[in-house]
This record gives sequence, C-alpha cells and structure tokens, in this order.
Amino acid sequence: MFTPHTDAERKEMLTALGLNSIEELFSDVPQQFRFPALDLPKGMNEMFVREYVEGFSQANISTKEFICFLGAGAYDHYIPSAVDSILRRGEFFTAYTPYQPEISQGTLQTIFEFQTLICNLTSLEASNASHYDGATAAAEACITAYSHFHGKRKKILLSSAINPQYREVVHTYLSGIQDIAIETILDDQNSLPDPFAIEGSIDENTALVMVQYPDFFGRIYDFSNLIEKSHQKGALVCLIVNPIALGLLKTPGEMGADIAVGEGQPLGIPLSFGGPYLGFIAARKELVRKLSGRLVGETVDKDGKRGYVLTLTAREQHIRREKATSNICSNQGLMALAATVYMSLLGKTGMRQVSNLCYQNAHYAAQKIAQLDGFKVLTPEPFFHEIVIQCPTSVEHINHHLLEEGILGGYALESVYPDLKNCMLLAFTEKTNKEVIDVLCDILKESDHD
Amino acid sequence: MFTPHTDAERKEMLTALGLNSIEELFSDVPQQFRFPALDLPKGMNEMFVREYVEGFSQANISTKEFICFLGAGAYDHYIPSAVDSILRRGEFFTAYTPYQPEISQGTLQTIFEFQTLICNLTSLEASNASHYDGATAAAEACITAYSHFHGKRKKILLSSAINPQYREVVHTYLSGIQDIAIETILDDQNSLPDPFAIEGSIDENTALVMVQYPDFFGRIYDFSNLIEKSHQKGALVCLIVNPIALGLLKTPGEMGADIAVGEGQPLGIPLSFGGPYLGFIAARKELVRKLSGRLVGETVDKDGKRGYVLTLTAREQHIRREKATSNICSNQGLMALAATVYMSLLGKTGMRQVSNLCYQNAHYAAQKIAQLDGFKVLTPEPFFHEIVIQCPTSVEHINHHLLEEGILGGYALESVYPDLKNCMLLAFTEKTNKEVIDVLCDILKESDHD
Amino acid sequence: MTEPTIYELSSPDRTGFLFQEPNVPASPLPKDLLRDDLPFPEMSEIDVIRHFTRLSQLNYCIDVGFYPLGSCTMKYNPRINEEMARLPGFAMSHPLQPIETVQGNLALMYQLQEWLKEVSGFVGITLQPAAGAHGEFVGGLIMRAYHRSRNDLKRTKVLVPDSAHGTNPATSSMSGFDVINVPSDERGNIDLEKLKEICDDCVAGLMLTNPNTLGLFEEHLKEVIDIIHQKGGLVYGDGANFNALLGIIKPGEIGFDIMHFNLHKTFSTPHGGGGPGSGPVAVAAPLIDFLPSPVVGIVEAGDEETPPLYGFINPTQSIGRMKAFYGHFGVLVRAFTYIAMQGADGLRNIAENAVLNANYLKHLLGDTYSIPFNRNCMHEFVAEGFWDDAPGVHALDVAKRMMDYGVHPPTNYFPLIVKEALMIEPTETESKQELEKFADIMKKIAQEAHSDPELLHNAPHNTPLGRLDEVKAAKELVLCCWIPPEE
Amino acid sequence: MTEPTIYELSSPDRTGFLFQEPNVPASPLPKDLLRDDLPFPEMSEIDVIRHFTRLSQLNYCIDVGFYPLGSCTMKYNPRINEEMARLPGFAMSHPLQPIETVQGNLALMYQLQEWLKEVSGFVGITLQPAAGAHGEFVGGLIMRAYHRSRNDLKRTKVLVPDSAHGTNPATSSMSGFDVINVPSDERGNIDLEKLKEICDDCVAGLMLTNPNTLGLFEEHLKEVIDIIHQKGGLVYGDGANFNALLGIIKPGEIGFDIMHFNLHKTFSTPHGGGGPGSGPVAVAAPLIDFLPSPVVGIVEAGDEETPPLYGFINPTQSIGRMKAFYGHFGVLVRAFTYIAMQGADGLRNIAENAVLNANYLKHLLGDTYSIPFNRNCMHEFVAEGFWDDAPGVHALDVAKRMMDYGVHPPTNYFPLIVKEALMIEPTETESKQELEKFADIMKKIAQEAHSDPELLHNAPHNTPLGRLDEVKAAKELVLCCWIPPEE
Ligand SMILES: Cc1ncc(COP(=O)(O)O)c(C=O)c1O
Ligand SMILES: Cc1ncc(COP(=O)(O)O)c(C=O)c1O
Repeated sequence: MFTPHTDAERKEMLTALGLNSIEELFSDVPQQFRFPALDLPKGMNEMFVREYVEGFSQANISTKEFICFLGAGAYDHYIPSAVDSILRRGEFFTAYTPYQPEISQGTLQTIFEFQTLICNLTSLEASNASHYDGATAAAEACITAYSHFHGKRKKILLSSAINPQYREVVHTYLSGIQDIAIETILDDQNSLPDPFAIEGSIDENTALVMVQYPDFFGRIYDFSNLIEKSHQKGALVCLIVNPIALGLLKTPGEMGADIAVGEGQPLGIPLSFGGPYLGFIAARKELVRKLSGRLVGETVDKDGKRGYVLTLTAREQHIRREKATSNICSNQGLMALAATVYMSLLGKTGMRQVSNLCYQNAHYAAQKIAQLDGFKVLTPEPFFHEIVIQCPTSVEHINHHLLEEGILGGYALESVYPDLKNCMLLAFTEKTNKEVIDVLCDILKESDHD
Repeated sequence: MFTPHTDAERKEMLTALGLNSIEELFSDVPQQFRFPALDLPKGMNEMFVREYVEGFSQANISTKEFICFLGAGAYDHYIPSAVDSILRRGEFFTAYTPYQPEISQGTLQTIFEFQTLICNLTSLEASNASHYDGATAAAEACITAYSHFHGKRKKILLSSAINPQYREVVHTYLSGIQDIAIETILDDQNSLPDPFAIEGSIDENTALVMVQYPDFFGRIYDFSNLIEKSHQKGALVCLIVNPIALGLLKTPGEMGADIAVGEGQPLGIPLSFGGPYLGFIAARKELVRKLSGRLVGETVDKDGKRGYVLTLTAREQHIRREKATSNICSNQGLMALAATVYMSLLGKTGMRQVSNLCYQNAHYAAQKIAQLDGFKVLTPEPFFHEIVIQCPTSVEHINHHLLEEGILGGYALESVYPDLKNCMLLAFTEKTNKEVIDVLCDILKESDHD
Repeated sequence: MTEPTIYELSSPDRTGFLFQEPNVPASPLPKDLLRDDLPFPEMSEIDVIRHFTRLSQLNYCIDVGFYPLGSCTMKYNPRINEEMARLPGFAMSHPLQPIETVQGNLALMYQLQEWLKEVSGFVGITLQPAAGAHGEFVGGLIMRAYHRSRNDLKRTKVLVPDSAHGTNPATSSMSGFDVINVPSDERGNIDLEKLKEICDDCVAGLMLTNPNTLGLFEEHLKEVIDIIHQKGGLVYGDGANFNALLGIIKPGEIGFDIMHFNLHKTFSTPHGGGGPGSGPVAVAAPLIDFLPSPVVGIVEAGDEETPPLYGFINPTQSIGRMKAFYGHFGVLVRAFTYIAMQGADGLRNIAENAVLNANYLKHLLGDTYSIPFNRNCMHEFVAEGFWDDAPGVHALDVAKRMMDYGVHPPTNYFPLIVKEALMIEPTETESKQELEKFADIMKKIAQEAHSDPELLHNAPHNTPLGRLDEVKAAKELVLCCWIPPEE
Repeated sequence: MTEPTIYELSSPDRTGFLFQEPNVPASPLPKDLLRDDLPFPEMSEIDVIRHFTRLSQLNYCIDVGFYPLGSCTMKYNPRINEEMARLPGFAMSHPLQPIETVQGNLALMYQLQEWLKEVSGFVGITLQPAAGAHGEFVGGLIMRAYHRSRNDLKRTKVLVPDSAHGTNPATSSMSGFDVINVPSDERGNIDLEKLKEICDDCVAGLMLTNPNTLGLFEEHLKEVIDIIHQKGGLVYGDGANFNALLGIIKPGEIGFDIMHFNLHKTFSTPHGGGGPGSGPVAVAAPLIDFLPSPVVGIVEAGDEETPPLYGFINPTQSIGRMKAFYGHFGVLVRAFTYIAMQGADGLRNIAENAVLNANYLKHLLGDTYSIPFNRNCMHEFVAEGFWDDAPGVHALDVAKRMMDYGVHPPTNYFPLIVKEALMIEPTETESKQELEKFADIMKKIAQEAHSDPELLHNAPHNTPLGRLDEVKAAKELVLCCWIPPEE
C-alpha cells in the first residue's frame, strides 16, 4: 500500500538494472537471515483500519465526555479550532527540518516567532526552537549549566517541589556524567515539601539551582531572593514554569533567573495520553552558545530581503558530533507551530484571560472544598491553578466515585510522596467553571459518607 | 466576534468620516424600523458553542455507530480520508467562483477535470461544472430539452420508476412554464412500476423521455431500444444515473442517450442529512449551449501557457439575465472537488471495485432474504445495489427491531407507492459486507416471529 | 510550470485506494449490461494529494488575503464552523432515517428557522433552497402560487430594477413571468415616478435588493413597497446584502413579503470555490402555506419532562418540493454555529462594522476614483474604473493589476448601470490596516494608469498565469482534458 | 513580498480568541506576584489564519513534490494516520487517568510493542523515546547500565564508524563514553582489520548504522558483530535506515543487542517541519531489565471472556525515566495504523520498492554523477556534487539549483567521508516517472554546471528568497522579532 509501482513498471526498472528479480538486490544480506517471515496480521485497507483503530479509541474514557481535574504536568485546556486547521496544512506537517532556508521560510519564521513569544513570556532573551518536553528540557538545562562551568561545578540542586517525573528524568539524563551530584533536600517536617529547603545547600560547587513555578503543588513564590543568593555563590538558577501561569504572574526574567524551561502542552496541544508535547528553553543571552537544540536567526537574502536561517549550528550534533551541546536532532517542530498559533490567537488579552480563569476557578474550588467536612486544602495561598487536598478516605475510593459521575478526579500523590496519604492534586482550567466545581464538591461531600 | 476593530480604531474611522457614532451611518433606514431588538440567546465563545452544537449532534443516531441499509437517493459509502484533507485547504474552501482566472486556476482546472471524469463516466461529451443535486439536475435537463425545441414540443415523459422526490422536483421546477405537460404513466398491473410503460406515449410532441438507471427499485435495463424509439419520434432522452453503478454498467452514451444527470453524493460526499450534495449534467455536444450552469474550457494565457476559464458564459444569468438557460449562480464547487478527488483516487480500478462490491453484496443479500419465510424479493434480476423486499409485517415494525440491534433498516415504500404495502427498499454498498448482511437476515427472521 | 491534468499523471494499473475483495459468494455480472473500458485516470494516493495541493496553491482565497468581491460578502469563515459540520452525528446521518433517530438535526434546523425568522421579521421559512438563486426561484413560484390561489391569473409581470443581479430577471422568467425593468434615479434609488407609471394590476411583484447593488439603502423603501402593495403585488427581497441589515432593520416588519438569505454570505459559511451555498426563504403570514415541502416543525409538543418531537410538515398549498431532501444541512450547521456565537449584539456589530468599513474605504478612495451616487453607503460601494485623462484604461485593467499587489479584485462590470464598475465590499472582518493597505494599492494603480498604462494593460504580471484567451476558449470549446478516441 | 511578523501584524486590544468572564466569585490576585506588561501580539482570528497560511506557502513539502532528503525517509504520510491520531478517545485522554479508563491506549501500545519486536527480532522494547537521538541516548545509557550491573567498569569507549550520523557520537559522549572513530574500507564497509585492532575490553559497544549512511549494507555484518561480542561489547543499531530492511532481515536475529526505530521515517509518521519524531528502542533478552520505566505490559491476564488488563511495569534495573509520561503517543497511533494497513507483505513490499527505487535512480544518474562505493545500494545512495572539469561548482550549488526545478535537494555534505556528498533517498512512495523526472533535472543541472556555472552559483532563482546570509545571522544573532525595549 502507498507504493505506486505497477508490476510492469517494476519489471522495466529491474530490466534497466540488469536484474531478474527484486530479491537479487538483497544479495548482501546474509542468506540465513534473509527474508524472515513476519508474524503480523494481514494488512487492511483504509476502511477496515479505521474501524479497527477506532475500536481502540472507543475503549478509552476521554476528557471529551468526562470532566477532567487531572493536571500534574498535563492540562485540559480548550484548543481553538484555528490551531489544528493550521497544523493540518501539508506545507507544515509534511516538511522536515528547514535545512534549505530558501524553501523553508514558513517553518523558519514560525520558529523565530515561537522563540520571540517564549522570550517575551519568560522575560528572557534567547529561546531555542523547542525540546522534546518539559522534563527533558529541564534535564538539558542542567547540562547547559554544567557545561557553562566547564564541568567545574558539580552540584545540581533540585527543589523537592519539582514534578517527580521531571526529577527522575534529570537523574537519568545526567547518569552518564560521572562526577555530577544531584541533590534534592526532602524536608519531612512539613506536609508539603518546602521549595526553599535547598537554600542552605547552595555553595561554590553548585552549578544550578532548579525550582518549579508554580510548583508541583500549585504554590507560587517570588524566587527573587533565592536567585540572588544563588548568584552570590556564582550558581545559575533555572525555573520550571507553566506558560499559562505566566500570562499573569511575575516572570523568571523579572525575578532574575538565568534559565526558564517548561512544558508547552497547555499552549494548544492535545493531551494525547502524554505526547507529543513541547519542551521550551529560554535563557539569558550569555548562555545561548551552551543551549541545546536548534536556533533560528534573522538575516537577509542576497537581494537584502529579510529571511531566517538555522544559526549557531556549530553547537549541534551534525556539525560538532561528540562535542555537541546535546545529541538532539528532530525536536517538536509541529508542536511549536501549534503553540505559536495558540499564543498568536490569544495574544495579550487572551493569555491574561485564560490565566485569570484558571486562577479564579482554582480559588473558588479551594474555598468550597475547604468547607467540606473531612477535607483539607493543603496548598496555602498564594497558588495558581492546582491545589493539594487531603481527603477523608483513599484517593482511589474518591476517584472511583467521581468516575461514576463522569468526572476524572485528581492525581493521587501518595505514590510519589508517601507522606501525602489520601492527598490528591486537583487542577483547574477555563473548562472547569463554577457549575462543574459545584458538582465536584457535591460528589466529594457524598463520597465521604460511604 | 470575528470583527477585528478595536474601539480606538472605530473612533478613528468615524472621525475620518466626520461622524460621531456608527448609528449615523444608518440614517437612511426609516426611523420607526431602525435598530429592532433581536430576541436571540446571548452569544457564546467557541468553547461553549462547541459544547452546545455537539449536544445536537449527539442527539442523533448516525451511520458511524449504526449499520445503514438506507439508500433511495443517498448512499453510505466509505470516504477515503484523502478527500477531506483536500477539502480542508483554505485555498479551495475560502475561494469563490473563479471569475478571475489568473488567480483561480486551482478551482478552474479541478472543474475541468471534474467535467472530464463525468463525461468519461457517462460516455457523453459535455458536462457542466455541477448542479445543486440530482433532483434539480433532472429538472434542469427537462428545461434544456424544452428550450432545445424552442418550446415547440410540450411533453415531458417521466418513468414512474424514477425516484418520487425527483419527479416532484421536476413538477415544481416546470410549474412556471404554462403550456408544458409532464406525464408519468403509472402502470398498476405490476407490483413494481414498469419503466417502459411510457413507451406508448412518446410522440412528435415529446421533448424529453426520462428514465432512471438503476431505477428507483434497483433494476437495470438496457434502454437502447427505448432511446432509439424516442429518437425516431425526434424526442431527446435523459437517463438519471447512479455514478457508482457506471463503474461497471453500460453507459448512457453507449445506449445512445442525449443527456445524463445524477446525484454525485456517492462519490466521496458525506450523507450529511441530505446535503450539500452534487448534481451533475452531461450531454451530447450539440446540446452544450442549452445546458444550465457553469462550464470551464481550456485555453492559453498571453504567453501561450495552458490555462482554464469559465466559458460560454453568455448562457448564464449574469450576462443573459432573463434570457439565461437557468438562474443558477453558486453551484456545488466544493462538492465537485470532493468527487474529483474521490474519482481520481479510486481511478479505473477502484471505481470498478466499489461498483462490483455493491453489486455482489446486494445479490448475496437478495438470495439470502429470498429464502426467509414470509419475505419476498420483488426486484427481479438484473439489478444493481438496491432491492425491494416485501415483508410479512409493517416496515415500521421491522425497522424498529433492526434499530434495536444497531441497524438502520430500509426505506418504507408505501408512503410513496401506496400499492407497495410492507415493502422496503434496501441498499448495499462496500460497507455492508457478508457479516453485516448475515446479521440483517438473522434479525429479519426473528422479527417475523413476534 | 503548468500543472499536468489527472490524465497526464495517470499510469496503467495504479490506484489510490484499495478495496477489499468481496467476501460473499460471487454472483455473475449481467453480461449485456456491462460497459466497455472505464476511461479513468490511474494514480496513487500521493499523486492525488500532490496534484490537488499544487492546484490549490494556484488559487487566491480569503485565507490568504483581502477579497473585496462586491455582492459576495467574502468575510472570514470561522474554523469552528468546519469542525461542527464534520461531527459524525451530523455528517454521517442519512436523510431518510426515522425522525426519532435524527432529533438533533431536526432540533437544530427548527432552531435555525426560528432565529432566521427573528432577525428578518418574517413568520414562515424554508431551509430547503440550495443557494440564493434557488431561493429566488422558490420566491418566484410562491408569488405565482399565491396569485393563482386567489384566482388572480392576470399577473404576468415581475418588476426588476435595472441595478438588479442577473439572477433576479433570470428567476422571474424561470418562474413564468415577464420581466419589466425599473430604472434608477440619480441618487441610486428606484425611480419612484417611473415605478408608479409601470406598476399596474398585472404586476405579480417586485424583486428588490436592499441595500441595492450600488450598496445604497433605498431611500423611499416604504413608498416603494406601498406602491406595489397597493396594486396587489408582492415585494420580494433579495437578501444577498442582508449583512448590512443585521439588527438594523427587519425586512418583514417594513413590508417585504418574501426574502431569501444567503447563508454563505451573511452567515459566514464558506464559498467553496463556487458553492455549496444555502438560500433559505422567509415569508410573511399570507404566504406560509405555499412554502416548499417539507418544512421542519414540532409534530408532538413537549412538556416539562420530554422535549418536543421534531419532524416534517407539508404546507397545505405548497409549491412542491424544490430539491431532494431538506436543504444543505451541512451549511445550515455552520450558519447555526455562527449565529449562536454572535447572539443579538454580535449580529448588529457585524452590520455596523461592515457598513463602517465600506464607508471608510469609500472615503479613502474618494479622491482618486470617481464614485457615482456618492452618499453614505451600506456594506459596499461602486467606484468607476476609468479616468477621462487616462484613455484606454478600463476597469478590467485596474482589476487585473490588483492581483500583482496580492489582493483580489472587486467585482467588475456589475452593476450594469455604472460605467466600468468596480464593486467593492470589504466586509466587517477586515481590519482598518487592511483597508488602508488596499486603498494605497488602488491609489498606486490609479497613478500607474496615468503614468504607465501598459503596465495595467499587460497585468497581471506576478500571477501563475497571465491574462487568458477567453475567445479561444469559447470558440474551440475544449471542455474535457481527455476523452477516449473513437475506434 | 516578505511576510510581516506577528508583532508587525499586531494592533492594540485586538484578540483572536474570546474567553468568557469567570463565573465564580472573584478572588484577589497576588499583587506582589504579578508580571508587568505581557508583550504579546494582538491579532484577530483572520489575521492569524492568513499569516500562517501565507507562511505555509513559503515551505516546500512532501505534499507538493519529491523530497529525496537522504537519511530522512521522506515518504508519503497517509491521511488516515492523521485522522486516527485525532480521534477524541486518543487525543483527549489524560496521561494520568486510571489505567482502567485508558485500556484502548494501552492495548494499542502493547500491540505496537509486539509488532515492532516482531519486525526487528528483539524481545524487549520501550516506546518512550521522543525521537531517534533520544532513542540512541536510551541505548547508550542501557549499555552503560548493563556493563555496570556486571561490575565491568573499565568500558569507557564506544566505537563509531566515520560514516555515522552526528547523533551517534553526540549520544555516546552524552552517555559518558569516549568516542573512537572507526574508518571505512574502500567498499564502504567498516574496515575489519582496523576494527579488530581498535576493539578491546574497554569497549562498551559499537554504534552501527546498517544500511550505513552510504546506503550500503555492511558486507561483513556478522563478523563485525562477532568481533564486538567477542570483546564483551554490545552492538547498537541505529535504525534510521530500517525502511530498507522491513521483512528483509531481523537485526535482533543476526546479533544486534539494541536498536532504535524512527517511526517518523520508517513508519510514515509526518516529520512536522522538524518533529515530533518517535524513537522506540528494542533490546535483546539480557537488556530487558534495563529499559526505561515504565513500559506497557499485561498486569492482569485475561481469559476467554475478559480481555487482559494492560498497565505499566517498571523494569527491575531500569535506567530510569527518559521523559515525562510514556512517549509520543500521537505518533504511535499513526505508526500503528500504518503497520496495521501494511501487514507482513506490505512491509516487505515497502523495503523492496525503496531499494529498487534507489538503485534505479542511481542507475539513471550513474553516467552523470560520480558515485563512490558503487555497488548495489539499499534505500539510498550518495553521489558527488562536483566535477573536475567544472571547477568552482559545489554540491551546494547543485542543491540550490534543484529548487529552481521544483524539487527538494538531497541531503548535502553528509556523510562526511564523501567529498561534496549528495545523499539521495527516494523512498518507495515515489513513482518511476517521478524518479525519471528527477534524474532529468539532475542531468540538466550537471550540464549547466559545465556550460553556465554562474546559474548554479546564484541559484536558487525561482524561490521566495534567494540564498541567505548565514554569517550575518550567526554574527548578529537576532533571535527574536520583538523584545520590549528596556525602560
Ligand atoms: C444580489 C445577489 N442576488 C443573488 C445572488 C445569487 O446567489 P447564489 O449565488 O447563492 O445563487 C447573488 C450572488 O452573488 C447576489 O449577489
Ligand atoms: C542515521 C540517523 N541516525 C539518527 C538520526 C536522528 O534521528 P532523530 O532526528 O529522530 O533524532 C537521524 C536523523 O536524521 C539519522 O539519519
């Protein structure tokens, strides 16, 4: 299927090559391994495969029919239909990396605009063209910091209020670097880990201090002091940010951070069971040569017309090979396009609006839940759009209840923070409005009674 | 919504016009009628409107989840996904009639290719750019014939085996022409009307003889003799055809017909509760100046490059006004594109295959149903992909049963052919394969017993 | 590079879609009823996608830029409309399903009927017509049926202003009437005196476009209507220009008897390269029973607990069926979505901004182009595409030159009553900046018309093709790219 | 015309998406934690659609024509894939939903794991890697973890052939290894003698691309693998070129220990202008426990009546998590759809035709371009883009000139071991006619290189922009179109 050749054409081609059969082309393949049988189901045409694949999709419950209070790194935002209509354009989705700028200005200018939006969102000066996801972007930021100090500073400090999956990925990514030390101070005094607990560990050996904002529990802090202290010790600071929060909140740049990374999924990218998403990395301009991934820069063509090219490619694997800043090649081009279209559509007004809706809905919910018998809101003010609530029974029990009423309940924290028994992390967006929150609270109230 | 103006801009524009308010622009509107209140619900944003409109769609049962044996003028064929991916291109769907050929070659060449495919499908020489639907195309063919004879022949003969809706539309369309007579000979001897019953009425006053092929009951006949007889009397003959059937079957041109019209919906156009569909009209070249609607012709540009333009526009309303062949202006451009993509994809092989699948499935079903106690297949051989079956109980009763099992049963004929009590018209396509037909038969068998 | 045709791209035995083999026992085909060869092209899926993608790139469209085609209301087509029309519940429902299984479709149609009646001030409506012209035809036949029902058989004439769109006279004659032209006066209105003169009791009705095709609101609207009514005629409103009137006036209230909508203009459904349109027709009370059958209605009233049952109703004196099934349902879904988003305020906002845009653009061009009937316009205006001091330059040249600047030309040579007409309708979805850019282009072209007329005569220069030879097309009449040679 | 940026198109207070007002009682915002101005553009929906539509038209793409970018397998991306990935059941499921609510997703992933293992001959697999390079990184870390688990700490080196893709050495060093280059012999194979020399018990493994980047099947594949294995090393297969091997050989059977797939190459998922990719990694039995966590498995066996319960499993000695969640699920759905359509026969058919196409094109060009290592190639081949008798013409000039003829240039200047490399991969979805057209273009350019070299030096001529100044870009380093000026 999808091969246009007719038998006659194949024959003509073979004849031109002086061959009798296609098999002869594979004589270099060791005979005993050649042409193995493949135990796969028989191929289907499009009509049947559609039915077959739809069968899988229908075996899921989705946020189309269920209300979703799950967050913890992926958020159920509304995606304007204009976004996908651009993504469906063959000129975008069937092109590859813009190696040939003369016939790739569409992709190049889009990336350039993406970089600009990310810089303006974070108040930093240089953004790359995208990274795999928020977690890997965070890991790359650690490598950036490590190599910024030429490997001479060997400590990476991670706040324990960083998404645990992100911390895991940082550990995995850095596991090839022998002498690096990753520290996460777990402060078990408090029910929710203290993001400032790492402060005491910042020293002259620290390459990077990394915190999350809003943190994994939804809390927001002004990290300006922490950043200043880090800088006093010569360390760099990276904030892991939620881009929707930055519609309203003080930015990494405003706080003095050196690097900001994050997950761009909330910017018009479907949940899609976890991917493909969109990592972004922005930094102060001094760090640009240490950044991973592609960068697009403005220039002119031979007639002086404005245009864009991939630039500083000497950092990258295809030029620099084993000395590259990262091995990344394909990144998340189409997802960066989605985010660029989304941010362009919303613009200044819309970004503030969606940010405010998330904030307001979360605060309303927190107030209502706090009044429910047996429930406690652990996330203190100020917070953005996620809260931790402690439930009177197990999260599993409650979620089961919610599911029966068409609601996907929160994320059970106990699996990753064993101290947080019966705690769930709830996320709110512009889709979880008053009516929906009221329903949630009604069910929570009932679920206590059985 | 969708108006870009900001208040500041509006003000600037008004100032430029020397006005204080937009209201002043409407001073020509009689005051007592000006600015009426509109009693409409408050506007919603995209997120809410999606939910709202989806609510309506979910209140339907559709052929996505139900098996469909309904035909009778609209058929449930599989639509390759490539078709819609082309239709979604803004360059096609947000353009209008190609009045400016220099920047409309995409639309023009597509129509030109559509015309070619329709001509080759029907074996006729001239096709228009599309008409509203099969029924209106049939009506326009009557007008073409009437005006071909300069109104001197006043009789239009319609076979009673033509889709009753089509006959109704012909009557309505021609109701403005005072002296025309439309005859449908109903031959009540036979259970299914005889398409040749009109034969005796063909005379020197007959402008057009119109038959359907396959007819409304699925039957297929060689109309060559009828056509010859009509020609002997100087009358024109028009066949209403199903384009899928012509993948296999003898063509209007091969039988000697002068005009062929039909419903193009089976060619890659969604059922969509009856529209938008696609009428097509093809004719012998001599009739081209009497055809309704747009025509695209090949030409060259000023440098001799091949190109396409709207041609013979002097037949049309915008030039010819009250003397035009028809008043049609907008036709079914996007639907013609869909059909062109569909026919291009399937090509010679695929068109034959889909035609054969319909035929084979229908014949298998006819054989099985004929064996069921109490059921009778009224459609005799040869037939294409629809059959009339007589049921032991009311069609409503049986369809109710089928519906409970996830099947949309056939069309109840009694409402339009009162003699055909307990008769339903069943349609078969490439989607109604053996398994599905077996299920149908099982349920039919059971439905008899209660 | 010219794009090859599908036949030129064809190669024997190729196919772009693979069907399964039948899984039923084979039945013999009817030997005498089989066609000879099927002369169809043979392409793979990639060939087809590439061909039509490349073809698409030869088109100009709203999604690429300004498209001020007068009388066509080329406004932005919201993307959400496209999503809604494609929902499987809509797109995959068969028109002959039992009504119980399509209550969603019927409820939507019913609601749309109510909304359209509300915005237009009429009491009856049909969604059946496939386009504006089809709606006009319905209107013409309703006029006819109405008079006949009253045994008033002498009414053989329909009055049509000289500024009318070609479909108006064409419709009138298709409906069996003689067409009588009504001239315009020097302010672009119907010439009242002439109208009184012409109008007698043989007049079945008047087809009136308001705002008219000059973009002007008829200043004696009420008088015009009264004159016709006094003679027993009906007034048909061509609603192609209804975009200017949303929330501004309800035509049914001021006395129109019939009006068609163009959903593909006023209500943002895409034009599709020339359709599908949708042309619902609304009528005043005395005409309700003549509407084409069927219309959507409530067939079983609902109550607190159960919603009503929607179904089809055949008007008692119906002119009959105008097309198969019930109208361009997919287009209705789009228009419905649009109206639901706008609400009352949004609709009026549309009209206001459409009219503001037209007046602003007219203002910007007023010094450079001569604008006959120069008073406040509604949603569009007509300029003249020639200058006495630039002999030999025609509206066509101006239009063709615009393409070089990346904008679509206005409608030209229509309405017929303006010499070298350039009919400009910006619509409300264009921004002030876009209008100013366009005005600058038009002014530049006016300069070029004087300084370098050849530039215009040979235009366009930057398009995929240059001017095409229409005479050759009509003379040689090649209507197909490939027809099998006769043996 | 150059396209303005979103900031140039912006106008104060405009927006392209209208949100509702919150319907909850207002909570005060945290005053000290609010940002200053948000310097974002302000555009309406129509502006945004037009901007990106116009931008798109500046791109070349598979949907428009031939795209023989070597090593990238730019095959046709079937439209059905796009539909399937967008099904709400998939696209709207949250990664942290209870597994009971996402059995469809998990079953699909499980099935895809099984299929990929079957076609490659491995026994373990992870779908987590986001792209090929990410998969390589997983492989590097697995090598590392494997040797460490055996307390074999001396293995600090990874061997990488000089023809390798840049990601191979970059990955090796990211994984903490020293990179040792292995030279090629005169037939384009690994230099066996050199390999034996270099390979010792400090070698953690070899990263081998087969067919290699010259498009050649390693003629001593088994020997190469054995040499590494004898020294206790592991053999990593870069599966970027797996398209040539579907149904031809199972790498796991001949002795590869690890291999990554590029679903966006071999399995037809779109390249998206540079991602998203997907790079599942398959391993041999001894390495299964080192796979990144989690992998999809059956957590409760099914029986006749109930299907198994799918869930996540953490391998016991896992290298850890490589990204958030489970991989590029949307890409997996596309690849799954593609494999389901192909079946065993279809997959082998792909490899056969990909290889046939490459050889046929090589044959057509053989007289005009010099082709080093000229033996039967697999899915691609490398030609030299220069001629001794056309001094001053470089591969880059040839590449740029191709654009004027409407085709995408091959990969150039890679692999590094070929002078002025033009690396050409036609893929199986191109027709014979397309290959011939392309060969004619390349021959024409070869002629021009001799007769009119300036034509090449100044190429491209027919593209939206001419050659761009890369030096200026790197020197001035303008990475944003607009940053708010400091106050
Ligand atoms: C004034 C006027 N009336 C009628 C029509 C006909 O509408 P349609 O093309 O939908 O048939 C048009 C279309 O351009 C028009 O502008
Ligand atoms: C041989 C080879 N290996 C690895 C890669 C990297 O794959 P990805 O871009 O998916 O990271 C590529 C990509 O072009 C390649 O060609």
